[in-house]
Amino acid sequence: MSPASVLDVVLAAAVLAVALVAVLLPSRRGAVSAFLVLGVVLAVLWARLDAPDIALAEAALGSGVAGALLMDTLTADPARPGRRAGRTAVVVGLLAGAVALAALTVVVRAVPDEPSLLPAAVAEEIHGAGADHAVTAVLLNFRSLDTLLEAAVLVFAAAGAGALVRTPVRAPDPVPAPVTALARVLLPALVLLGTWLLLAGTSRPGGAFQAGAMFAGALVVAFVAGARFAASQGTAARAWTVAGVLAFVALAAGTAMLGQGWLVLDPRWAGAAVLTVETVLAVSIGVGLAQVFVANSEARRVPS
Amino acid sequence: MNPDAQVHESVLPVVMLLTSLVPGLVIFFLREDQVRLRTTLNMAGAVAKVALVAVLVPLVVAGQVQRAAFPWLPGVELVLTADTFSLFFAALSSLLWLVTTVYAIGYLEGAPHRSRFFGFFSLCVTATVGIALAGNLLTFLFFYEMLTLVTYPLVAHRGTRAALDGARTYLAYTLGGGVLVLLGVVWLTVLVGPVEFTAGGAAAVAELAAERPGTATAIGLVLLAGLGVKAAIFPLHRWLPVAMVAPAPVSALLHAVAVVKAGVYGIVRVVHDVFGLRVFADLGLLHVLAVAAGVTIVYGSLRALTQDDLKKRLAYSTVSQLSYVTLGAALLSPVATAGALTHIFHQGIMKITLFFCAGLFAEVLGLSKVSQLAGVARRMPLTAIAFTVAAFGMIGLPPLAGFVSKWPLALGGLDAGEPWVLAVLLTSTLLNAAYFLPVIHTLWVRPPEEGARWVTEPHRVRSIEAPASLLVPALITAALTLACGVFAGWDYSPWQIARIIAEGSYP
Amino acid sequence: MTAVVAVADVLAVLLLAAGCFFVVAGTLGLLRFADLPTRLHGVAKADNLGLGFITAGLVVHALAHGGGIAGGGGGAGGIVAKLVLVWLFALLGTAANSHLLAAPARPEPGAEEKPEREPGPGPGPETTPEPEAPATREAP
Amino acid sequence: MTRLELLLALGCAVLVVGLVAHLLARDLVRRVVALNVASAGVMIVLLVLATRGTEPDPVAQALVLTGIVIMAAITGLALALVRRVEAPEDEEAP
Amino acid sequence: MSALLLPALVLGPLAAGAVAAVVPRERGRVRAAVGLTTAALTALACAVVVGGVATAPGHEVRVALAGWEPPLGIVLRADAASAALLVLTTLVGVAVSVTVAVRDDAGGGPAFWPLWLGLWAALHGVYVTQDLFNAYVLLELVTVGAVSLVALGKGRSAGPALRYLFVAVVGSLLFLLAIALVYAEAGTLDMSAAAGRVAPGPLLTAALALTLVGMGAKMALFPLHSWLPVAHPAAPAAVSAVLSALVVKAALVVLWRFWVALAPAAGGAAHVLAVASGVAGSAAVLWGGLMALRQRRLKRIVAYSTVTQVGYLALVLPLMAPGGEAARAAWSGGLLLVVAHGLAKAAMFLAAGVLTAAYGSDHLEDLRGAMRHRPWVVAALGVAGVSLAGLPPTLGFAAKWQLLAAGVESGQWWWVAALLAGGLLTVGYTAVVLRAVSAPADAGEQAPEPPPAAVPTVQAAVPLALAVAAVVLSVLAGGLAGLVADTAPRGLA
Repeated sequence: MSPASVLDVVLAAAVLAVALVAVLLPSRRGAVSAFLVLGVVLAVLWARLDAPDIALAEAALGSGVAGALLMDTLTADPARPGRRAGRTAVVVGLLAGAVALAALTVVVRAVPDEPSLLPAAVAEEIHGAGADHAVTAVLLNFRSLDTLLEAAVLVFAAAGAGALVRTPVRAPDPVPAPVTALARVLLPALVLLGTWLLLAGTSRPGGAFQAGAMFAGALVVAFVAGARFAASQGTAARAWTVAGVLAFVALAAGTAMLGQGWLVLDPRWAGAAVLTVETVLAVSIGVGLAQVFVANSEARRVPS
Repeated sequence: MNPDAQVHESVLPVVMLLTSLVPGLVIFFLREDQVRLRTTLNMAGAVAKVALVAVLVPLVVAGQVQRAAFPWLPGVELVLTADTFSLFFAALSSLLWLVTTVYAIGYLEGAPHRSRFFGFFSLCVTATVGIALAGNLLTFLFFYEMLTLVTYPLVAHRGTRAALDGARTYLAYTLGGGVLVLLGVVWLTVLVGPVEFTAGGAAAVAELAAERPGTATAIGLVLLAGLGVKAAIFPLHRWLPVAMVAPAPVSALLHAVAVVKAGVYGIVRVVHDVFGLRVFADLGLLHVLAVAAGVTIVYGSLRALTQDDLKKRLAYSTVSQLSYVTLGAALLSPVATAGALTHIFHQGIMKITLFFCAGLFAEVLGLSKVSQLAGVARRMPLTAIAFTVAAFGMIGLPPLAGFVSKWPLALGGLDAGEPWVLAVLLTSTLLNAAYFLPVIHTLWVRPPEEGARWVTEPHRVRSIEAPASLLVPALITAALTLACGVFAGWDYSPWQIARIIAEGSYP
Repeated sequence: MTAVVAVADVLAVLLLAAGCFFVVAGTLGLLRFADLPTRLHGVAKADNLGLGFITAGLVVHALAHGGGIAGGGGGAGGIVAKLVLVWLFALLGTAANSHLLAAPARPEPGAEEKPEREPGPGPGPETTPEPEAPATREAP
Repeated sequence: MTRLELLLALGCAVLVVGLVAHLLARDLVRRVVALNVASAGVMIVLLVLATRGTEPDPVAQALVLTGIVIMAAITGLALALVRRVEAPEDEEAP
Repeated sequence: MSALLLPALVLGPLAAGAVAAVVPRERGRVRAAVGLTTAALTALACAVVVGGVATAPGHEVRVALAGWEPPLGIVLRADAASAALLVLTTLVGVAVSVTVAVRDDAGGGPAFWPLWLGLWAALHGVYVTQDLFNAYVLLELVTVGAVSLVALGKGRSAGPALRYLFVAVVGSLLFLLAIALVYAEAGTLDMSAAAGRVAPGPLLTAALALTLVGMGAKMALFPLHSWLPVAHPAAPAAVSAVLSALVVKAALVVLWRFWVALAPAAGGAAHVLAVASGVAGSAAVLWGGLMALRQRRLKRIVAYSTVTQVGYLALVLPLMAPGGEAARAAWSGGLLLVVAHGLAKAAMFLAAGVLTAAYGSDHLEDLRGAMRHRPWVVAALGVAGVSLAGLPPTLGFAAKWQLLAAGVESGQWWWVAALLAGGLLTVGYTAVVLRAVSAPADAGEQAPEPPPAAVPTVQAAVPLALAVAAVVLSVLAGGLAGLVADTAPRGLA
């Protein structure tokens, strides 16, 4: 296996350094800011590891949406000063951490260097799988149950966060001028980019999740810019949130009743099925993540 | 238990259980005011069970054993067999349950929570009969632990702080015992597979005792300790006096028949039908058991001397009398074994009479202390007579039942070459006399104290001294005590059946 | 032909170096300047310029080698277009953010001039998220 | 020290740093950030495993993609809970 | 037929949960209707699948999703163990659904239904999945559902919910790392396929250790249990029943499946870890029992009882180690205990919910008159306590018998002692509850008990139904144990 090149060492050091900064900064704001930087550095690392899909997802979801959620919490900084962990606890924690790390590094050195069975299996079966890009094929055909359940996790997280909201949601009224200006430019661009990512997914890095994150970003910008439709938690919003999961289950049930079995995509119409499900999934993920953002932002609003 | 019995697969043993289980479950759902329905259900169940026993006794004596088996877990099954010994104990239980039901209905007239009481009362008898009919160790354990659970609410029935404390001690002791029995049974079943009760001891267990005496001894000790709690062997007996907080019918049935006899019955089953007398003796456990029983006999009688509360005195008397059976079972002589088995029956009848009388004194005149009983015979002659008959029986005076079971024990002791048994029996008889005769003397001879409340109070002169439903059961059991003594020769008498069973243990 | 590529490479490296220099300068400005508007000014202007140089360097590199690590369709033209788009969006983002951060600090246009401020310009109202990065900023 | 070992060690390091910080931190938002850092660590390990062959392993990449989406959803739920915990007491239940 | 229905067990309730989420919150009745119909249909589907498992030749129903066999695709396989868990989940699930349908605030408001149906679907998935990463995703769905349900509780339930979320996610991350290590060595994610491709070594040992710690955290195994006595009582009544009876079992099932598939190939290391699990289990039994004895609040007693029972379930790992007859007994005993504990614990928490609703608080002092006013609810508590203690005639006794037999067979006396001590402690705190609830008659000087608030009779009857089920099912114990016996795990090498 190729020895570690300079770029790898620098990148690894950068990731570790930013991670340490993110967890060691005492103030909440510092930690969140460092976390955003970590998101970007990780995206670079994923690109370096030949995983453009993951780099996109990391930038869009990991530091994008999660970053937006975290930044949103900063506006409600609690007055309570953070109590520091006890001296002994810190020492014990560090010791345990060191021991664990040492053990893990020893274990990890024993990882065999030849590839697993799966890349070959995927390459072999990909021709009729409804998507040329291997990752999308895995996500939406070979391991489609994982993707379905993952979308379900998002739906029920949104439902859970939504349940915590006590008072009806209102879009922020005093919207500063630059925000509306930015929104007017960003919204169409984000939607366009999202759609492109969605369609590119079948042949190149892209797909439902990255597109969903783009749509979520668009909705968040719309909400911040005061658009009423983005702030609604009504039936329509909830319907779109669950649309992805329902579409997937409908496909599964359909293939079970009519086709050869649960989620068995016949090569003839596999491509069409994958694309339609991906589209509904992307929009549903976008609305779902936006609902989580809206629920979060609303949860802090004290009814005046 | 007789070796040459043909085994019939039949549903009778299950019906025996259902006759008290079904009424019990139904009674739970009855409202308090449905007295008549509850009474009929109770009586129907009791009578049906006695009738079934009457049907089964001639069959079993003729050598036909009824058996019902249910698969439970792979390799282990619940077995109910109605052989002579199990029917012997089942007969005792169902007979005295019938009598006690009548007594309880009278005793609890107008008391709260009667549906709950009679529900658990029926479940308690179901468990007792289940223990009697158990065909293997697992089934025995099954009903042994169930008995603890259903008797706890009975002991705590009154709901007073004292009752709840007493019940808690009772639960702690009996569950402790239950855990030990569970350990013993699991250990044995794992080593030799499911153990059926077979006359003269199970072959597999004998084989185990030969190969691994250490383990066999350990299992034996664990089982004895577990069963010893319910058999009230010293030092595991402390729960018995404490459980006297229970209402009279509960004390009567539980501490004369159900709970305590379950322990002793278990010991006899383990010693005779699991290990077998020879094997148990070779392991040296027989001697340990005999000594423990001897100590308990004397200890029980001694403590009974100092108790002023009548029920406490009877409780310690039970502790002592129970160990007669254990002692008899632990002697290598058929006569002693027969005596022990008969004593199970006779002690049951006599002790239940005494508890009935104690309940009568408490219920009618509100007297619970021995010292308060001065001259009570004048007011309640019939109860006093019943008490006296039972007391003389307990002391072992001929021609009463007590003599019929104590005498063979003494002979057995000599026959087994254990002369100290005779000494123990003699001292115990003297002690019995020492704590019963003063009560009889107080009842009959001493004039009632002037200040006694029951004397000054104008009492309506009724035809009989106490409610019939309380008095009649006491008289019946007193009569039984006399009958078992006099008609010991009858071929269906407890003594005869006990002798048949005893022969089975000496192949 | 390789001569053109060599020259392009040298040019790309120069442009990238210049870009990095300006980014570092902007960050230094962020750390060194005292109050909010000046720090905002520093970081916005210099970083954008730096990013412009880096983008230019990459464009030259892409033109020279016909597709780089970004790969994907459209050959060199596609990449150049995407790189320029990246730069434009970065500019848009920085502009909007600078406005938002600076807005509360700017006195309302209509309000009259406040009386003489107390001696020594205190640091602007703390609205920016003061990163307690171990920056050694001595108090003004 | 091959590239595989270096990056796997990096993943484990980031995981341990994240977990220890998560367990020691008192401030709830910092704990959420630390949790995300720890999750990033595991994703590094998974993705480095994907680069072992000549072609990157699509299944491992799909796993990481799923992991990132799940972590985003959980961060959203966690922050909503943090809000409820830190909300002033006057917000009564629905 | 049952093969066709197996995925429906997971996707059906999931879709129903999604539909329920769309129904506006004001239309609570419609959500309840969706919930109840789903409960009914799920019960039917479970019956068919369990029937399928019982009759199928190898006692298993297997579906390869999307038509791809491992190592590429995901396989759902229902064997005897899944059948037992499906029976438990159906019984408790229907009971909880009925309880919340009858009384709204038992579930914490209309938001209960979508989250509960999603959780139910995830639980079914965890029982039948054969794929490691699929198990991770399902566990996350269980966590998200469970945490959101806890947060519905009245008063300060957000704090405990967050603490539960943190512990659960940390546990999941450790499990994900374990999956990565197994994938690194075996090259496949399917458990049974991976079993053949792993060899004793640091990777497999680390994977087993990480899974034990990770799942230990998620199922509140001692010393990682401190979140449970805080989270479960804070949840609404019906939710705490689901948490203690079912959600705790999800992590346990994954641990057992992981262990049964991969531990035999790990050699000595697996023995050491099994003993560690046994020690943690025994400590949990003693610690949980002692703490339960000292609590003055009913729900906290029941929560600590869960900590005890999880301790029991952790004992199954060392008991299975020697293999052969002991492993078979331990495996069937463990499964029976899972079902027995699930029924009894759900009965106890639902009963605690009824009493809390009637008397306004779950402090033992406030529940003095419960025996007189609510005899059937107290009866449910009593019977459930008996089943937890493993006394006849309940299913708990059958489970305890099998575990004891396994312990004695393999000569591991420490675990036998823990099992017996745990039984006594369980009876101990059940007696404490029963004594507190039946107010002693001579405590006349205290104020007469307040008349309890009205509680719908159906809600009061459900706990007793579950407790009686714990007794009746003991008849089926034999059938289940037999079914499980021939698919039992081979012991550790």
